Amino acid sequence: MISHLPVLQVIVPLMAAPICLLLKRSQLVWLFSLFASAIAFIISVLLLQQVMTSGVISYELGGWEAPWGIEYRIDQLNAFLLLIISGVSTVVLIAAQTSIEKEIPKEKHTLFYILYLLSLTGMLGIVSTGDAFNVFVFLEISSLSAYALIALGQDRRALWASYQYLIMGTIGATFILIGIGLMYQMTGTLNMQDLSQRLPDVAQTRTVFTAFAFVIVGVCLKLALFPLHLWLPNAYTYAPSIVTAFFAATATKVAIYLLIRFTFTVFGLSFSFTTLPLQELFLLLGLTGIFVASSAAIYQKNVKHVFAYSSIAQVGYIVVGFSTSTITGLTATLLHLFNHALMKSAIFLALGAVVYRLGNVQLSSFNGLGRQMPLTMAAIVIGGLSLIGVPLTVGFVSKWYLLTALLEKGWWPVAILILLGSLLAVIYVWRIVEAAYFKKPLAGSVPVKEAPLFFLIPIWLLITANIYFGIDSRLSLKVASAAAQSLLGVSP
Amino acid sequence: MKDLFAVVMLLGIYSLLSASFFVAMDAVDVAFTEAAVGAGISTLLMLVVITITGRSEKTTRHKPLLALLVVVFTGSMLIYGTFDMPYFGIADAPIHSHVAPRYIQESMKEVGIPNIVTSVLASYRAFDTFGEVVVIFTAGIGVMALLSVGRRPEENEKTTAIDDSMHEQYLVIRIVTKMLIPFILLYALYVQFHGDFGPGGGFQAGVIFAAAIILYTMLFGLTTARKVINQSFIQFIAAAGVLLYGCVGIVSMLNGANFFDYNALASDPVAGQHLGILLIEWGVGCTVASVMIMIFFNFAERREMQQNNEKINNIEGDSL
Amino acid sequence: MIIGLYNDWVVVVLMMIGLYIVIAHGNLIKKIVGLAIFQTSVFILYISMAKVEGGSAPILAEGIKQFSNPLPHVLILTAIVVGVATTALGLALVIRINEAYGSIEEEDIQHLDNQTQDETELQATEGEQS
Amino acid sequence: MDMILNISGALCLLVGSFLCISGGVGLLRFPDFYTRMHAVGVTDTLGAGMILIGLMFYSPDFLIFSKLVIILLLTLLIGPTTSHVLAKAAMQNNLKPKLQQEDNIKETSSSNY
Amino acid sequence: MFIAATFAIFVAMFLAIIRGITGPTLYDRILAVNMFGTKTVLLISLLGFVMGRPEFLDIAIVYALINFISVIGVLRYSDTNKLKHMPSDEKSLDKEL
Repeated sequence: MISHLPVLQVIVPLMAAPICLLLKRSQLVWLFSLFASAIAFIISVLLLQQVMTSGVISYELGGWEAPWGIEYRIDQLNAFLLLIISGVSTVVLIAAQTSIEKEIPKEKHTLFYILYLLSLTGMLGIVSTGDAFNVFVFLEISSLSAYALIALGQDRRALWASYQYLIMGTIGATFILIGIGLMYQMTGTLNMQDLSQRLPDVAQTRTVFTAFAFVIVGVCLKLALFPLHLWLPNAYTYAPSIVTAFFAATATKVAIYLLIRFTFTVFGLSFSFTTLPLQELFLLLGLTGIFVASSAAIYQKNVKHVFAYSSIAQVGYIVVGFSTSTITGLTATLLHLFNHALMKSAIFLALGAVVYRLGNVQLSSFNGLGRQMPLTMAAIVIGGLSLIGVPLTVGFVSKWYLLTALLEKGWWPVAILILLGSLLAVIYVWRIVEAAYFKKPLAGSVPVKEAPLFFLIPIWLLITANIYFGIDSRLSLKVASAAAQSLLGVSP
Repeated sequence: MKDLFAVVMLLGIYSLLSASFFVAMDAVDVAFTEAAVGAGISTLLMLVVITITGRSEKTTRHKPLLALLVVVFTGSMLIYGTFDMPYFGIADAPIHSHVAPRYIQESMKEVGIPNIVTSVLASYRAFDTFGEVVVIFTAGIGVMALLSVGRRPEENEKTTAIDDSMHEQYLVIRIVTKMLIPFILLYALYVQFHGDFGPGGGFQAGVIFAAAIILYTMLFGLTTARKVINQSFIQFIAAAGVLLYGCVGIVSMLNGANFFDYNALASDPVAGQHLGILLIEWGVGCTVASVMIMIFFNFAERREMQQNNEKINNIEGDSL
Repeated sequence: MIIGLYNDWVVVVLMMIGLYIVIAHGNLIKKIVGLAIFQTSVFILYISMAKVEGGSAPILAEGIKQFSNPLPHVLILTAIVVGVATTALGLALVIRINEAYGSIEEEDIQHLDNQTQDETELQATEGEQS
Repeated sequence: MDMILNISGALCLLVGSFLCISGGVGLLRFPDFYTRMHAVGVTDTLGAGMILIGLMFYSPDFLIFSKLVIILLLTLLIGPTTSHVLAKAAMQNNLKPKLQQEDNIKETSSSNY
Repeated sequence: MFIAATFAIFVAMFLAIIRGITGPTLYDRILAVNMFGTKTVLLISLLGFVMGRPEFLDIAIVYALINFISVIGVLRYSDTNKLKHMPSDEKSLDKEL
């Protein structure tokens, strides 16, 4: 069975989804999907172990060898992302049953879990496949289920946000499809490994430039990189809390994975960064993204909006790290992927707990919440500190590496800008802290109890992991740097 | 063009035209699908939606300049990209010389069915097709999550009466339809099994099957159609289709080969391939047919609900 | 060159018409129609690259030596399915939006949204003051 | 024998093509919906029939011949039915033929709302 | 001969598209689409013969069926209140009369 792990990773949640439809009882479905997700997580741990010891795993679906059939190709980078996605999904699912009780009508619970599993499948599929067109298919699975999940939010604005996401997402996916088509036309293959070997021969043609541009723009639409981020804040804010926690931690990560995969593996480092001004472009967009989104976050009244904008800013950090294209920079990017997933899922889960008790997450209703829900608020504060990059949290580790990478490159003005960006994060986190701990509860508001246990367990699991990896970052660092080295073609 | 109805009609024409183009370009399977899906199912769905939302469009265009800018930029980028493309139709372009020749030359030996598109679809790239089935399944679940109205309230006597009287006018068409439906169903089965030899296969068959049921629903009313095919039954079939497809892969895995390696399904590789393709085509057909029916039912149900509300409002308004 | 590439250019024009509709029109159904046109045009791009001069449909038969490339056909079969799935989901969203907002024009919806935003903020500030 | 088949096939195709074009012209040139429908309905059925029969003369084997027969039967069944339903629906929704001009304007304007 | 017939069908299709765009009533459009559909069926059958692979008539059968179904769909859904809210039909009809 060990040799089948790469495909089982995707197949387990996939097959669980239709089975859920047959089970029908929502309690049972919850347990079952939790089970499936946990198995996926275990598989991803095994895969990571296997990859770290024995190198790249290739799995030929249908027994057809690579350029003719579809290949699953797991290297350090994939395995790392698979771990993040399935891990977050499992932890978040623990809280799902309690959370959606309040937010989604009873008869739709089963459908919710099915869509959740399908979305998980889509993301895992995108990450593990080594075939460019297969990426498109699984991208659509994850996007379609994402649209439906977001539309399940209570507010009617959820519908509108979901529609906007659908339009943007479909344009993005179609752009990727055009890009893949053009690449295929120039090389005659769809397999990524094969593409990377055949593309250099035709790298100087205008068609390949266009293909590259379309793939990158399409991915950036999904990624919510700065000028293309408009769909994200509302989608995250009005979606059910569980969905937000899951997507904020994983969806953009998958898009970043695609960006890395296409620029580094498929088109190759020299093409992406020497022939094209991609480096400067991404640096610029990343930095603008950090400042625009962080400043926007400061003025938000809805706490979910605050953290949604902060997600866009974090994408900015990630892209800046990526644009250095050095080993340290890439390590920082990958570390930040992991760390951001830890913080954002914890924060949004905690917000989910607040929604569970209060029914909304307006900033004004946070007043005095620090005393009423101490554990939940403490989690939000630790998550926020981590977003700022305070030592002893994971945020510090990745920022540290990012700054090192920038200084290595000699880009010290950028490093200063990054530090300034973190100051903005201090402001928006402070506003929440201020409301929660230093303001009196609103007159006439009913005092609330601490969040239920099913929320606290996953939240504090994530927070503990956050602090643990903040103090002892050897493990995550080892994996991230191994992945970065393999991407840049340096033998470890 | 402000009239959405006309827009949808023209979209149908565009779809038919592009399907004819696909035939001219030798893509018979694609033309088959595009005709059934683009001209048939999507046009119908759009029509239903228009009847719910109304058919006029506001004249204002917002941000036309920005749109024009984006479009001109993207378009010129693409035109720029075409300059180095291999010319249309030349036989030594890279796509014709790298991966595809194996499919054309070896598929008869390796898979053993004459329709190369089917053998690539169902065997070489079976996982893509699996993904496609899951996409359709996702869409079905998504539409259900958005539109299903839970327990249907007991049919209001009055509204059903109105509903029935509305169908009386379609006497001729009802008879013709009754004659046609068995033929369509039979034809769907033919397409299902003939996919190995000619254009067709599970997906197309599923769509045709669903089209027959939709035709029935349109003429005899949703309530009647629901009696024939109820919601949980369709859900069961949709899930069963995906599971069947996946199980083929799992069985081949249990037999010691890779996922979707049909060679392991029978002692003779070619026989295994045949068996595998037959089964997965069934899976595709089941899922597609049931999901299409499911989507249409949900749309029609919303429409009916809305109309009933309007009628009740009208009746109340009259009595006041 | 003109003869060799004209079909690509036609496809580009079609695609851009679709994209323009998606961006410029405020009606939600029309946006979806635009998306459908955009996607169908991409399908045409793929299919036209598969054609081989003198080739025939990729179904083996006696006496035929040259076939068009079957792989893009397979890809587009999948893409058509994805397209119809997106259309169906989009239309379902439109129905729900129409029920929730009473309109399917982007402007009206944004207007209504701004109103509710103002209202919630108003409530929030009132609460703070009291 | 081949000769005869070919010639009669070509003849049928020719007649069919002519009918199709004339139907198209009729659709474009006739004054109101009902006359247009007449043009389309009549020529469509006959024209399509002629073209399909013409193709039957050329068909190389029985399978193709029988498929053509099926298509022909379908057109014969479907064409008139749709015409009938279309006309009926138009009539019921108060679309009046252009014959009686004076009454018509009154009636359409009064019955539409 | 096939080429000539194909060409004739193209002409007829073109005329149908013009009618479909200009309208003026709903039913004219439906009629145009219906005619377009039948012409497509013929076109596909002819194309099969033109290209020398007439085995693909299955597609033509599907077209015929789908065409029927969509026309029925259009008619079934055209007699609802919502569609009559569109005044342009009646207006243009008045103009024409």
